[in-house]
Amino acid sequence: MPFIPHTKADVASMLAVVGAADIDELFDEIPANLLARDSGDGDAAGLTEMETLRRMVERARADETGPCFLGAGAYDHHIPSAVWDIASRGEFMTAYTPYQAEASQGTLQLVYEFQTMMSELTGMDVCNASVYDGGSGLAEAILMAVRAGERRAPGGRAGGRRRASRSRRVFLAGAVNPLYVAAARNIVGQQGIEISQLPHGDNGLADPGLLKDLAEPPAAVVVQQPNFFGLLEDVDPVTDQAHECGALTIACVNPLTLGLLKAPADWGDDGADIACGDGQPLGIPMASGGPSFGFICTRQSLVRQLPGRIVGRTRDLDGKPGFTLTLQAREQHIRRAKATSNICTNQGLLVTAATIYLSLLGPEGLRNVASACHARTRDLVAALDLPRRFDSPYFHECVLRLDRPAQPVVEALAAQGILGGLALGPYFSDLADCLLVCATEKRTAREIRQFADTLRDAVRKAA
Amino acid sequence: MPFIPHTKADVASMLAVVGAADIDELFDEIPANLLARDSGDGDAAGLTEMETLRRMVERARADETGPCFLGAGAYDHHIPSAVWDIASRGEFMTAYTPYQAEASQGTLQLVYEFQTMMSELTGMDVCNASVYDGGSGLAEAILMAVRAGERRAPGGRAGGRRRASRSRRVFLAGAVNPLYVAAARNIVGQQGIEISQLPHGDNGLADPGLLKDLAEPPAAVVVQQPNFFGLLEDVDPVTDQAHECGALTIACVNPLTLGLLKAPADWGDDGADIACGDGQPLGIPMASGGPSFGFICTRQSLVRQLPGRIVGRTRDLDGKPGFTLTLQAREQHIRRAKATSNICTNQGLLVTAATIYLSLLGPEGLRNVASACHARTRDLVAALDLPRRFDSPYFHECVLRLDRPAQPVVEALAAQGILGGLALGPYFSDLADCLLVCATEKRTAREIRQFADTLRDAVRKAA
Amino acid sequence: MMETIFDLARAERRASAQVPAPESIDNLPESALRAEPPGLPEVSELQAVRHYTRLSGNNYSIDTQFYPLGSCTMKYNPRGAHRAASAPGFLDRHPLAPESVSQGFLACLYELQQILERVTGMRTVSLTPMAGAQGEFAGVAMIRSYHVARGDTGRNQVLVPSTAHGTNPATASMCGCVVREVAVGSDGDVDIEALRAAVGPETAGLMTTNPSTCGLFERRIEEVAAIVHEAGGLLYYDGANLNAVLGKVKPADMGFDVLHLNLHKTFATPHGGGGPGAGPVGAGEKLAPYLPGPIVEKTADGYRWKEPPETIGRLSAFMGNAGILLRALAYALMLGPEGMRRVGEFATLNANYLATRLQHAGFDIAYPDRRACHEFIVTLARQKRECGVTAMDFAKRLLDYGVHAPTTYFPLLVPECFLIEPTETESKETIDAFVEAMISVLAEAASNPELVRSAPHTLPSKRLDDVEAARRLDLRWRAAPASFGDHSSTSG
Amino acid sequence: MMETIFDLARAERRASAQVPAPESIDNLPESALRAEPPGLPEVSELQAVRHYTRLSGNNYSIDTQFYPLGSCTMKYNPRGAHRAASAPGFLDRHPLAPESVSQGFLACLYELQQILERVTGMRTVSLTPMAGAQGEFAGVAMIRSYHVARGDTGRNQVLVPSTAHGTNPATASMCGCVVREVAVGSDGDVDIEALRAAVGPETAGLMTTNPSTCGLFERRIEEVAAIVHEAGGLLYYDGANLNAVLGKVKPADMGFDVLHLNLHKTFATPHGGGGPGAGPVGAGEKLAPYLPGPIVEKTADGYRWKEPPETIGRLSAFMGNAGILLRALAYALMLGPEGMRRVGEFATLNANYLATRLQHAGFDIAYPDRRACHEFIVTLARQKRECGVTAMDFAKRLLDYGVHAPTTYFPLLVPECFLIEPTETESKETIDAFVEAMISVLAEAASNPELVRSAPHTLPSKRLDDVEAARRLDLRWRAAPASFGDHSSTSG
Ligand SMILES: Cc1ncc(COP(=O)(O)O)c(C=O)c1O
Ligand SMILES: Cc1ncc(COP(=O)(O)O)c(C=O)c1O
Repeated sequence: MPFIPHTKADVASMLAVVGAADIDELFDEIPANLLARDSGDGDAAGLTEMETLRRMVERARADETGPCFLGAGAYDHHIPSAVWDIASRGEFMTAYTPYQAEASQGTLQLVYEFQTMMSELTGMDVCNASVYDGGSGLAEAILMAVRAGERRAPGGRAGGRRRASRSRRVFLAGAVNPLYVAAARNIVGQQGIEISQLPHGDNGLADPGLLKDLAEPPAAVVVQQPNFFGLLEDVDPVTDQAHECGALTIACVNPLTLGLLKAPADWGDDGADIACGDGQPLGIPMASGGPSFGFICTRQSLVRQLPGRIVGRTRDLDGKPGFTLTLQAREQHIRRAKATSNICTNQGLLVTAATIYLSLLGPEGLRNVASACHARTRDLVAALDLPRRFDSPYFHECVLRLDRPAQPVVEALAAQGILGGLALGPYFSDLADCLLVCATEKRTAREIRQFADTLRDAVRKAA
Repeated sequence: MPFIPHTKADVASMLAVVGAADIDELFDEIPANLLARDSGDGDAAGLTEMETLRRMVERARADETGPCFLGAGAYDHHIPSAVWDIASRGEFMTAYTPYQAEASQGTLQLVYEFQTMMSELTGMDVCNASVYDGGSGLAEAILMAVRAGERRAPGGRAGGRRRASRSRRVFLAGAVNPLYVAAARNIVGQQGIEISQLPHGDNGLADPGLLKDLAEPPAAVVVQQPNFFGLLEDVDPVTDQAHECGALTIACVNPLTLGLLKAPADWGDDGADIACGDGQPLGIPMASGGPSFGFICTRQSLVRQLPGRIVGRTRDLDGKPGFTLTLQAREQHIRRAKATSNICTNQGLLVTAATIYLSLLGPEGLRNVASACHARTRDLVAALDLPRRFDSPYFHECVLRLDRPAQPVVEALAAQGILGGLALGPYFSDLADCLLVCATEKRTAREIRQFADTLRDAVRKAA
Repeated sequence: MMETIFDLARAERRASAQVPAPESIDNLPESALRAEPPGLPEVSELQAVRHYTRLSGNNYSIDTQFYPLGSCTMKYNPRGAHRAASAPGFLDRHPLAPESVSQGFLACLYELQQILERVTGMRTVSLTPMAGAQGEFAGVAMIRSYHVARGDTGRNQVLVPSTAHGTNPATASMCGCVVREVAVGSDGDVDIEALRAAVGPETAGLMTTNPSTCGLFERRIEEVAAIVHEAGGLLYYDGANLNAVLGKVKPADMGFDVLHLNLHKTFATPHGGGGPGAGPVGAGEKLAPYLPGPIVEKTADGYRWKEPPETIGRLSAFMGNAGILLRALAYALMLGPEGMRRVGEFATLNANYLATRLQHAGFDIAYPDRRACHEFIVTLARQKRECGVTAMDFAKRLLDYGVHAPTTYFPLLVPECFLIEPTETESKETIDAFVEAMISVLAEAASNPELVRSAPHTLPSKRLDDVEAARRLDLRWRAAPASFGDHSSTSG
Repeated sequence: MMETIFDLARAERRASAQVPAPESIDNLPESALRAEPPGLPEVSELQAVRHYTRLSGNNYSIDTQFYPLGSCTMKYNPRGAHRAASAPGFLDRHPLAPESVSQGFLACLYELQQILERVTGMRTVSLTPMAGAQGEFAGVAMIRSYHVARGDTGRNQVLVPSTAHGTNPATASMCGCVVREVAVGSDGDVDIEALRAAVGPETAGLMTTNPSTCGLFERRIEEVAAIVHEAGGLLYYDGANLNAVLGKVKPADMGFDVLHLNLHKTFATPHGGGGPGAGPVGAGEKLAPYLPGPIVEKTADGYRWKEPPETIGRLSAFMGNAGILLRALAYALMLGPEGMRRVGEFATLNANYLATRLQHAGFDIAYPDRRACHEFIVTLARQKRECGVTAMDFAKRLLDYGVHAPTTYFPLLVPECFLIEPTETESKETIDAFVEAMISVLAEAASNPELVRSAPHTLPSKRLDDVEAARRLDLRWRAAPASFGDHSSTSG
């Protein structure tokens, strides 16, 4: 009985206290026919830890590859060793949600520090304690924006500034990660909210002009920076134009790049209204896409629309500062059917890791990691020597054009142990010959050469 | 300046307090000519953690091999994950020796528990808090025995039992790990203590009869169980015979096998006097041979000869129990030139791991792991289908005879990724065609087959 | 409160080993760059390590305390499962890596799907939802899609028992449905008449746990299922309480059409101070085509991703909390079928033993005539009346005894309640020690209620003021805090 | 005291996931087997995890507290170095694996040898000694072998300054030598006349640190070396204090013939609550042939093990504390030559700043006219006289302030002494906080000496009775403890 500490003597004395003859008797309220249909798996005992590890580690080993030039929402960054040494301490890892504040000051203070760091990165007033991931996070941001619009007096001003939209439609300006968009659509669609795409320009960027001619003002405009093609959007006019038509601006951002890039709160004249994204680049292993965490930051005026947990500083009976969950009246366990979201369990442990990561990196570290990612990607683009699909400035991802469909090339590279980027065909039918590549600060000159050589070979062989 | 937290402002204000113009001034007592000859390495900055890991992990990866059938003092056992998750907690890992008992109850209580567990395994009264390893541990055990002999009245009885020897010679009965013996010889030789080998019998075992005819009684007789050839010594007559001639018996044991094998305290009529060995099998990675730990257990009557730290239970001012280092008058920091040993830093963290390991395994776990090692080795011997060099019962190592020198075969196996055992030629000139193989509980049927197949191929190719 | 990391920071300080050399960004447009660096803390590596190590000490956790938090199944989280999921081949795997280099990972997911299908009796399991609430969302969305696909478009009511967990109604709303509560009878089971009255042509389905949030097995579950089914609705099983009957009863056999499991509860994955979790959804024949993707299938050429034919689509960017799924698989392998049955049995034994002992000690059990499943409710309404000590006071005082408090004020139905779930991994001695603590606090409530009302007394903070927190929102650190005076003097 | 693991145990309890199925041992001789299973604790996995996790909380450590333990160099232990050494290829490497499959490991050792040779100025470094004391043993054995090889067989005296660390004389004895102490002058430097008087034809060599155990740089080290050398002896450098001059002064330049380094001090490898350490030995031209093996050499065919020609032989079964050596290499790489120099500089700055501040606060510095190197001595003799508070009392009271105490009563020369070593990785704020604590205790010693004498007050134990411990030896747990009454009632 793995993990069960009961001795025979324990069982006997406990049953005696309960007044039951055996454990089966404790199940006597369950209709017999339900119990009778037992699992049919017989009595096979479990594996030992050694056997379990053998089976799983063997499988894991089979999946090890060479250098990773794939990005598209998950990035292979260096993670300082201290991050997980500390995040996986039992006290952080095996605690529940901090319902008993006095016995959870470790987690609560850490989340408060996290909220501060994310507020600093995005320039926003507040941040929540995480949502699931970048995709569901975009959905929650859109729901927030729609709720905010519904609550504002029609004809009033968004954030107290201008005419507000009560629309149940949002627009995507330019290339937003299609994986995020799909998740968001599947989620907000259940409430009849529509997400529409505005085409990107030939330069791969959003065209703010398109926002001018919208028949009906949307609840929000979503813009991603850097966008899905790795390009730097001209965020200021997009933000301003969205505001102009009464929409909120939702900034979908990679938090690591904010070491270098303009904070969403500084976009355009008034700043974006909501910033969301995925925290994976901040000290979280790629781990097949999860667990990582989504974050949502916003203005003070929208805080009551923010989904998820929020930690606040308060005082204790002695007047000393301490931390507690706050604004819980937004949440499902209090507000039930009227809650801002159904989210309960979030991605707390990943927030723990990200907070330690950001502490270790500091402003200079984050900036330099971001600049190194950019530099390595420039090296990569130079080494691969393929035409760029869009000629706008890129950050640490770039769309390159092959002379053939990209998907088989990606497969051929994988067979050589190289994750050579994302073939864009499945997401953009007009980009079937395009490869989205990425290089983080971890990629070495040798790896980049190896990729270039292998790609040349693969292309030559196929020719 | 990695790991140095000083800002420029800090440096300036600190120098002002000290009254120095710059840091160099703080070195003004050092003769200039010593300082001038600086390192000449220039000012090269350090690598980042990422770069350091890249360099070292790449090298580590180059050394990864397939299954390990090597033993000879280091064994590839399963280590429960909890062991190092807990042992590497900062509170255990980054503490110093527990000089301030009240601020070190974690380490002290753990060592007390360790002493208890080792006493239980060996049946002895006391255990120390570790020495360096099995080799230097054997040396310390021999030094102990010689000191004990010198202190006993000539003609008195060892351990209060019989005529004692004041000899500065010890005998090895049978096959004792030659690596341990070399280390012990190099250490005790500095004090003019001689270690002599008694030949093993044709069955690979110690011959107690040889102890009868010794011209001069030795200070101690060393016997290893299982012996270096993996064979089970008939320890009872050896122990009795050693005692008969006034020598102490030093039992060199693998603590993991004591889950199943007779405790040294129960050897012969009176039991061994000292039990020593290496703790690596108890939850310590092989890690190229270190760090692991040596242990020494003994009778209460010899406790003042025991080298190294010892933890005792005592009381605090309130009368509550607590733990502290005790019997420090044996140690170098008090006794200086007259200390029982010069050991200061020991192998504490490995003791931490071993204690957690033994707690998780318990008596049944240890027994079953030991029996699984034996069973896998039997499977291995059957699969390899080579003649055994000695026909005595073996435990989890076995000497097999090839039809050619073993060293090149070992090399050929390594080239195929298999650590196929130890070629005995370098240690025993008459065993140049012999291979000492080992299988722990970790080895699978498939790995054993793989070894057998590869060995057959290697032998066929060479033929 | 300890100093924050920001209080430790000084301009120019660096954990230099983590800071790579800067590289040129000359070719990036000025307008895209930030003018000021973000105000992240500037600390040394030792400061960060020491700060967060010490901070961790201000948490209660399974690894350090008994944590009988009802509905949360705070059982031992095996370290071996953590290690299995941390194998480099898993940790470093990119979510979009081609299937050809992902066979090991896919094999694990496939194996977990099968295990969960077997233990729930469901036809197909999709692993992707990232927590219980997302599993619920998937399930309700599937139910809606099913009705709509049949042209049955008027069904937008979701029934939930009045004792339901908050996520159930919140989920229904998120799916655009209307929530209708169904009363629970005095015996703790759903009021069958109320249910009959509630169902109708607008009924999309019923969401419920079994055992319920009262820790009771819904005895007439088959009847409940029949009523809903007859009305054209479907049954959603909230698997948060599955630990009670794991390996003993299959939700499919009870009549459920779709369910989620909280792997971070029943399958012992660590809850991480808030998350992550994983909430796989399983569905029977009717709803399987609607499951969220991707699902792993086994083919002659190996494992492959596939999307169910009528899928509601993906709910996350990739495929869910993969790392949590791997931990759950490791746990399931270590249990085996026999171990799984033992989980339910011993969780139930511990709960009934603890309930009986507390009852003997004078506590009021909310449903004294019922068997406790893996959890049960104590109501402290009498103590509140007699001593003026609330469940909250009682909970805070328990913290002083070195145990985490049970869940308080949930379910709302029972006044001043404790929902207590010991789990199967706790020993009799630990449970006995908890009983002693409860008895002590009970005595204190009578003899010295103020001591209880002002608890806790031994923790890093005294009782924290939630009202103040909501009234004067302070959601981030600022260099010169206006509200609480000098920051630096408040450390400790 | 917390309950011991044995108190938690119950017969038959198992951490079953760690217990493989039993296998037949029928063919083993009955006489070799034990009759009774060993009395190891029988606990569940959760019990073990919780017990040792909680036990860890009863330690002070670098990761949780300032730890200015003189002579021990308790600096930050980089987690990256720990990770580097934990790469599977290193952790799983068998010590006897052939060189052909060990090139990565050998490359690391070779690189470390070179770094240590460069930083010490020694010709050759052998990495194998497992701690400082074993390095000393190797060094003295080498000196002896050198003399003997030259037919100079009468040299068996080892000189040590009276302030020497205990391992120095103990090592000399272990090597069969006679120890002769040399007086230290009132300025803290070795008394040159006493040294001249001590050397002679029996002098094997002199062992000393520089900076000395008083935290002072031996200013006439070159003269000391000349005197010993002229008398035919050799000079041993105890590198325990190298942190003070790392990257600034090379021991070889001072005239030393052989040395050890404490990698667990200067090279920041964790001390593990007692160990492990690593004490590589380096030797100049004369002694290099005698170094203990194995050493790594680089050849055209790759890296190889070799034994020095006149080696004193191996001192451990394999090749030393490999894992510690790898951590030290990682640390050295992260420092680089520049970082190494900074270590000495900032360790010295911190020590001088702290010494000055304590002096200003009214403490007596043992050598007020000397520069502190990386550590310095405070003597509390005056406080003892005036308030009846000893250095031990003072140390215990400091623990209540959340800092580890400095080294007490070492070196023995200075009465009631604190040897204080802040290290370079601690911030000015931490040092300032320590000064505040020292000032507070000083005030308490005057106003309320009993408070100090009965300290500590806030730790898991009150002052522990060492005399009792030695008088009534209790070195292992027993089921029915005779001496301390009921075990089970003493938990907490
Ligand atoms: C009964 C019940 N249902 C649903 C949930 C929601 O699950 P999650 O927190 O994983 O989203 C919980 C979690 O506490 C629960 O207890
Ligand atoms: C000055 C000095 N020399 C030698 C040693 C012995 O080193 P180790 O403990 O590594 O054996 C120490 C350790 O404390 C020391 O401080």
